[in-house]
Amino acid sequence: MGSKLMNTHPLQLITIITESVLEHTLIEDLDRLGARGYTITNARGKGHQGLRDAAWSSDSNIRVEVLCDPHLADVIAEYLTKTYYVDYAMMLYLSDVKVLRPEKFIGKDEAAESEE
Amino acid sequence: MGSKLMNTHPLQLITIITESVLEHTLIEDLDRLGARGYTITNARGKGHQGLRDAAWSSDSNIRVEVLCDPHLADVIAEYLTKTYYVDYAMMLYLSDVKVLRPEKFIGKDEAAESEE
Amino acid sequence: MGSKLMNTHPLQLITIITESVLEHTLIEDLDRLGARGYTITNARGKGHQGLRDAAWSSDSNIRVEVLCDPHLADVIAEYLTKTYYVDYAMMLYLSDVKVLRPEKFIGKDEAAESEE
Amino acid sequence: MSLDPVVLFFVLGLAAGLMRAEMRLPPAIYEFLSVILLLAIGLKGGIELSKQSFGDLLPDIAAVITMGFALPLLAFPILRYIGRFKKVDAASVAAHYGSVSVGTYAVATTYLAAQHISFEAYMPLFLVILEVPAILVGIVLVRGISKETHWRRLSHEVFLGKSIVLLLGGLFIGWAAGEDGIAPIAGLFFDPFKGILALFLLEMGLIAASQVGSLRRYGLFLLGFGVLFPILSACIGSGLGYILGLSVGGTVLLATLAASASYIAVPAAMRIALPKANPTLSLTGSLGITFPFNIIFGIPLYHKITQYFYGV
Amino acid sequence: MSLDPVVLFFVLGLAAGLMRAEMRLPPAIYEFLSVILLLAIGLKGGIELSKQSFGDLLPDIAAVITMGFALPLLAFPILRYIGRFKKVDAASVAAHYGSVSVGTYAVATTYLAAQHISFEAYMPLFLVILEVPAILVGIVLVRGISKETHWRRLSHEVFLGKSIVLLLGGLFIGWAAGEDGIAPIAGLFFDPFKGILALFLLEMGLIAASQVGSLRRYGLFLLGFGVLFPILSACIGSGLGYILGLSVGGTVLLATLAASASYIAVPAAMRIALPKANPTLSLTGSLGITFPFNIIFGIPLYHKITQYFYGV
Amino acid sequence: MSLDPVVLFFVLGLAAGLMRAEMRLPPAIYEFLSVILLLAIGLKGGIELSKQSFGDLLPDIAAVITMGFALPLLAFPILRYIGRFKKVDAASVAAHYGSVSVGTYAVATTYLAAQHISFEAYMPLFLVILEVPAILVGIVLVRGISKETHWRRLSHEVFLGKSIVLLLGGLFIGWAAGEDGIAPIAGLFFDPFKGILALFLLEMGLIAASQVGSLRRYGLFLLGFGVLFPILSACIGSGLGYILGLSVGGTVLLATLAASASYIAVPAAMRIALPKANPTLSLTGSLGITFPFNIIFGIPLYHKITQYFYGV
Ligand SMILES: Nc1ncnc2c1ncn2[C@@H]1O[C@H](COP(=O)(O)O)[C@@H](O)[C@H]1O
Ligand SMILES: Nc1ncnc2c1ncn2[C@@H]1O[C@H](COP(=O)(O)O)[C@@H](O)[C@H]1O
Ligand SMILES: Nc1ncnc2c1ncn2[C@@H]1O[C@H](COP(=O)(O)O)[C@@H](O)[C@H]1O
Ligand code: NA
Ligand code: NA
Ligand code: NA
Repeated sequence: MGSKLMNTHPLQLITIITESVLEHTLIEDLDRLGARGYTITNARGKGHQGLRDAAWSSDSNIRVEVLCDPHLADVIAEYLTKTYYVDYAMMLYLSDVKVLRPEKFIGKDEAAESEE
Repeated sequence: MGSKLMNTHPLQLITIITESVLEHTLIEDLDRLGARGYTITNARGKGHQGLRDAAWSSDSNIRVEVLCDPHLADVIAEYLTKTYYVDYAMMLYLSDVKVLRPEKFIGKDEAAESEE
Repeated sequence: MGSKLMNTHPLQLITIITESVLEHTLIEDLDRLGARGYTITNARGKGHQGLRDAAWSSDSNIRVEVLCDPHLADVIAEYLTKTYYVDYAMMLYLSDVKVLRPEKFIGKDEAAESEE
Repeated sequence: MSLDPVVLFFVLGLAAGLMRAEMRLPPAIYEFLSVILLLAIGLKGGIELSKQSFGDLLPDIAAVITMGFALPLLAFPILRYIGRFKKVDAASVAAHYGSVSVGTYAVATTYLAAQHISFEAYMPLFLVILEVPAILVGIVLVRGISKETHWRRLSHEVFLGKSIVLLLGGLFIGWAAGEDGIAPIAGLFFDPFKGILALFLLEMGLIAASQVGSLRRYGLFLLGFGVLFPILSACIGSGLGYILGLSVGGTVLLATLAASASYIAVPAAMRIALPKANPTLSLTGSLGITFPFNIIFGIPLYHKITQYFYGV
Repeated sequence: MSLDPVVLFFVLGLAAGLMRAEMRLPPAIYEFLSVILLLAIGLKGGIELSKQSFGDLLPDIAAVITMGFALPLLAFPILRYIGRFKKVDAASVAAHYGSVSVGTYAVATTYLAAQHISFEAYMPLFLVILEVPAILVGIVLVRGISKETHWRRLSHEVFLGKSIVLLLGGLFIGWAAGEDGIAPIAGLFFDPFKGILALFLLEMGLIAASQVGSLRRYGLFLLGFGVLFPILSACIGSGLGYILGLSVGGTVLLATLAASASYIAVPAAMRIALPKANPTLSLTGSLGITFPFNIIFGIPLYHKITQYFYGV
Repeated sequence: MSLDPVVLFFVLGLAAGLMRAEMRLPPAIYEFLSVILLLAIGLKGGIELSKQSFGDLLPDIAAVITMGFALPLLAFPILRYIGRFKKVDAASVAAHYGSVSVGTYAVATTYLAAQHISFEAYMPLFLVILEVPAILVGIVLVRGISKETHWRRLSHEVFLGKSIVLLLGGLFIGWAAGEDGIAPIAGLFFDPFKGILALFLLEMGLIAASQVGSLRRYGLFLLGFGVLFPILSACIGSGLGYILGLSVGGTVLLATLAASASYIAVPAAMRIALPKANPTLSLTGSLGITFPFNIIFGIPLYHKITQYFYGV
């Protein structure tokens, strides 16, 4: 089952759903921790901290995706969980995905390595 | 491959893409079936029922994510498929994901259990 | 772990994040290659080509999801990577997901086959 | 006959849409425009109501409600037996055509204004009233008065829909504040009204154009129904206006209301109440055929019909 | 006393929200409306400022800043010791009530306009000034002047927040361009101002209604505080206006500013500075209780209080 | 020289953006504002056209088209051989500078209005016409008239782009409905026009400020080109206006059109036609350098240049 392409490479996708008010801090964190990119969409939702669906950003959600190698994924997940889980509305999950050109996300050397 | 964190826990992510007009019914269903939260983004798309990309909600889509334990995921997926697949534009898929603090999504007891 | 439903079927989900300006070309490509549907959300993000978060579409992102059988997923992923990766801001990943009614995404015959 | 510029905007949208120009307004803007239109129509009606006694309006209201029940009951057998639609589809399309379209109403009011024809203040009330009965008829035609229907959820959707609340709210505020009270907010609701309607129609033209694909699919019967049934309804509406003793302007509006088909409130209600009905079928009819027909040809025609009734 | 139509729009939103009608405006529109309100308030103030000498405004500014520091310091012990709030929650709620609400201010100006009461040109300046001190007080109450606070990030958030930049920007442009310079842009900022405020309040009513659930959770103390503390603050603001020798109109506005509670700028700042504070608690108070109270009952009351001070 | 308030809005946006204040308007609002601006410009031109005979406009049109082809052909060698840009980048930047910016045009019209200088009715027609030729030149410079280019897809993108359809549509409706016909929709398109332009420029200032990062990357040559080439183009445009016998106002507008660089239509077309061209390079030039320069300094300068030509 699954993709049969020879040249796919397993990577980790971190998906973070959290308060819009954190957007800038989060981007800084991701940059600092070494992520090569991120994708953001606006979202609404409900969780432990109740409904989040407001007209202004302090009360609405964002959904952030970061694709990276498994090690960095662990670092990011640990850091965000430790830093924000207690005080902020945040949910974070990791999933296994495959990409065709890993250089784009993890740097050439690591890509070569992961191919072995 | 994949995350090497000790304390990650496997959970199921249900992603539902359906008509915006169902948003409220769906939220009620999810609540009733026992989901602890959900995340919604607006979407457009095409499927069997044709293009869905209108200015008003009865003809546009939403994308709903629910993170929960595998058992509940099955319950929700079965229920929604049975209830809405025939009459509504709806697509639903399940994926394996990992989280760091499962208490947030499945209750403490179950979390402890799933750790074993 | 994971869903225990008898009648789930493994499929591939392709997620493409790219420039909004490509939306129509991409949809044509997907149609031509044989995808039965797609889902699009608006997004913003950062990658190799820098920040993409503009008021107009030539400088903002879309996030496209296509659910299909693994073979088609490979075809689509290869085609898009070959055609757009060099010149456009684009990221593409594949993930394993399960659906309850595969007929909707891969046609009846293939569904029966994949059940075996 | 020179076309009103708001109609030209519709034609522009239609043409651009048919040439596949990508000009759709963002959904947020479409919603903004419709909120202003709904409130403005309500406010205008409310101001007029505040000037005169509500008096003997009740018989008129009863008559209009009756028409609201009658029109879908008339449409249903035509769709079912001549059009050979499935029962649920016939009921759903009948509900769309029995109900009303706010955009069409708004164009009719600017049409009358351009011709300096006045009309009764309480017409927006009829607009509100006519939204509902056809929906009920559509549901009962399929389900009977069955318990299975989620009546609670449905009546919430129907009676607390955006258009009804905004129209009624506008009516109430206009009535409570009166002409002088409303004057300071005219700068948003009245002065740009026609411009906002123009922009709204530009978008409607684009949307109508996107229905062409499905139009081809559903073929000639739907095309015929979408043009002829509104004309029939307009005659009924015009006749009723005459009987009720409305002015020519009021009668043209009532005829237009009868002729117009819903494309927002009813589709949403039908998705919940009659999920087995094919939503594209009804939308193709009301949006792709009847709306353009009414905007461009219908309204002047209903004016003619009304003049005929009044022997003008 | 007849209600201003803008207040009726708020009531309509509140009623629709309580009946769970789904009428929320798209977030983009809410933002559009608030941008126009903020710029318009700034521009109006700036035009007036350009007409007169800035002169001896500094003492007034100092006095108003002092009030901005005093109000949250007054609220804090009440919340902490009478309300038995956690320290961080008491500080956060105090910051909300010490700061100001632009929507409330705008309604107060239209209230005065409807009664033909003029006020000092520089009131928007006070609106800007009062946003900030309470935030600082709230933070220092919890953290002291600790180094741990991300002061750089925070001062950016506070001083370069949308409302402050737009108000100050409007003030500056109004002042630089003067009445004649601004006249050509009146068609967006001044003529539809009250209509835009009405639509804004419709949405605020819907939002306020959505707070009812949490209102029940936090109970009677918050309800009492959300009504009584604003009245107390208004007395202080009114007294200060009297002492500073403001006109009746200016004093009513200063009282309203004192009485109003922030629901946008402060919540955002508190999420960053005091993440352990419960955001729903403050929002329930400022949005669910104080905003409606001020709009419907408060402003006329503060007018009465001011008249009492001035012996009118 | 006192700055027009709309220019002050641009400066406010620029300043706020440079201080990293988060004030960006929602994309939906940006689009709303530009749709209104485009339609309003078209409508105004159409009304004027309806008053006079189209007559001998064809030679002027031909001359302006020729300029549209000439400007990018002039820019290309400068970029390629002095700037040492890659061929594809030189062609893409040339296409941007050969085409036009609607925002710049709108500011120029309000500049002229503020100085009570009239201009030819058909200027919006030139605005439409000048959008296209530079795009074709840019493509042909790189690909020749190769078959590989998706001409069908591309001509669709170019000729049915939002700005062209809305401008032409507005022109047509204005022409068909005439001054009296358009009067009722002035409340959306004309009265708030300058205010809407002000808000649009506030956003443009924020966007221009966000280009500063890449500005540093591309360095001095781009900065020089982004200022000097527009001045050169303006001279050409001004000279052409003089030769064609346009009024001073019309000539200033033609000079401004020549000097302005596209930042919406051309970037989108280049992404499709010349995907290998670096999009940031062109945007940094047209948005980060040329747009601010034109708005703040360029337009008055082009007025001076024109006055020099006319010996005023
Ligand atoms: N079980 C869940 N499934 C999907 N999304 C969730 C879930 N729990 C929380 N969320 C999302 O994460 C946000 C923050 O969650 P919380 O911190 O639990 O309030 C919510 O507003 C939801 O958008
Ligand atoms: N194969 C697919 N891949 C991705 N999204 C799909 C697919 N099929 C359907 N969808 C989405 O699900 C919605 C409903 O699908 P349907 O019920 O097939 O009309 C569509 O409007 C799409 O947004
Ligand atoms: N590592 C990443 N994680 C998540 N999203 C990414 C990543 N890299 C790129 N993207 C997204 O893909 C778009 C195009 O990427 P790029 O081609 O690298 O500029 C970006 O604008 C981001 O939205
Ligand atoms: Na009807
Ligand atoms: Na206060
Ligand atoms: Na140019």
